[in-house]
Amino acid sequence: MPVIQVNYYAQLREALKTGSEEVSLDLPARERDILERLAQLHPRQKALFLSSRVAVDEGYVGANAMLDGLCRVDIISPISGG
Amino acid sequence: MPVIQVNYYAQLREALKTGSEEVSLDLPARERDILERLAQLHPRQKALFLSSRVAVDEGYVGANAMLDGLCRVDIISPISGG
Amino acid sequence: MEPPSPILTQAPLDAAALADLRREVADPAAGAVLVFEGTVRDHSDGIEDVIALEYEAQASMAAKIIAAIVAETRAEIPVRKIAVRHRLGRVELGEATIVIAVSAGHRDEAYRASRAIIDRIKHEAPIWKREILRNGTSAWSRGCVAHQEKSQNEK
Amino acid sequence: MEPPSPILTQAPLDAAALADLRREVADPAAGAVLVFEGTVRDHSDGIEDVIALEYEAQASMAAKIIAAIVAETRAEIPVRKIAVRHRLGRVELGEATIVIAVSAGHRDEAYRASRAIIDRIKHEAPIWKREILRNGTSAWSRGCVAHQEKSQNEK
Repeated sequence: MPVIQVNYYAQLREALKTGSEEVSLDLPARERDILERLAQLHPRQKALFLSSRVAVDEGYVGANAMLDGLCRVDIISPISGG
Repeated sequence: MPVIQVNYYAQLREALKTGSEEVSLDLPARERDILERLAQLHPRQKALFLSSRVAVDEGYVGANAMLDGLCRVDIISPISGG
Repeated sequence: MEPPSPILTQAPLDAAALADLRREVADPAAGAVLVFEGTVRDHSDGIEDVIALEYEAQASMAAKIIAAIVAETRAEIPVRKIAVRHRLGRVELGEATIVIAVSAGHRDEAYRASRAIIDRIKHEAPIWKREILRNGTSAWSRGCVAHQEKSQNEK
Repeated sequence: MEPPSPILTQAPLDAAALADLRREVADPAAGAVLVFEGTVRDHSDGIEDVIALEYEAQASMAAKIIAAIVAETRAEIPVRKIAVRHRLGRVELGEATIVIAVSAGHRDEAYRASRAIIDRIKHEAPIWKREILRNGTSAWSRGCVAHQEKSQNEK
């Protein structure tokens, strides 16, 4: 199973006490598969993961993309900028 | 026939070469009656008068008011502020 | 009660004046501040080479109408503070002819109030502008027939 | 090509920064300039005594998304110039958290572009804020699930 780098920000970074971790993940995968895998690893943050978006290369991957060959993803929990 | 003071601004003031004149006017009158009387006095400015509004005491009189006891009116030709 | 400063002014609405207006609408409950400026541009519909505008008003009536527009907007839209200045006299290319500063709890109210005020001033305030062209000529702008709001009708 | 100045900044968006942004959008063909500021207010929905906000971002992604939003807005609405700054770090009560300056030939375009940009940034940029209260506690704001624009989907 490939291992990818997962980056966290803001409330997820604080809740998980890390900005980044290595996670093994079945690929190819959709956004929802990645978030469910992370929720499984961190069950107390399940609600936050399941309302997050996945970004790769500084762009949201979207719900429908089938992702493969990933090295690094950013987890974007609900945003509050502006 | 009562005589009232009529004040002009901007293009009307320039066209008539005065900011103010005394005009005799049948009262009571509506806005349109006043503008038509002024257009009759200054036929070259007829189009400008007929697209103007009449103001009394710093407020537009409106099309429907029956005006009486006037001493002074302002003629507000089409505006272009802002 | 006199307003703190005249709405119609011969003084330039420059960076310092903008900063003053911004301070006038500062409010700890404001989450949004919107500053609208109308500015002199180098052309208008079909006219090139505008170098300045010159404004004239029935000043007391214009100030009263603008103040009424501000009061009515405050009554309709929950904003915090509003400050308006409109230039009179000659305004050079690039300079502001009008500034409308609005603070509000949320941005939607700030945008709606700002837009309502500029739209109403353009349709109701007895103010006229003359366009001064590079070739030395000038002409009064084609204006709009002044629009009378219901609230003014009830006087 | 690097942008002339970073969209995300740790520096205060104070009066001097506002004046800089205003100058950035100056344009002889502009008849309207609109400067929107989001500001820190003393409360948010159900929370009193806010004294500051603290912003964090996935900064490179946020800068890229905001630049894309600006470019797409320019493509959709005929404006002259747009300048955007968003704060990172701690922002005190009353200070600006974001400034969006837009110049356009006519006011309608300025209002529409300004509003579209702030709405999209709030829904798309990976930026988070923490509310710092007078009693010394703080909490991340309840946010919105990031929204993905079609244009970003096509990458």
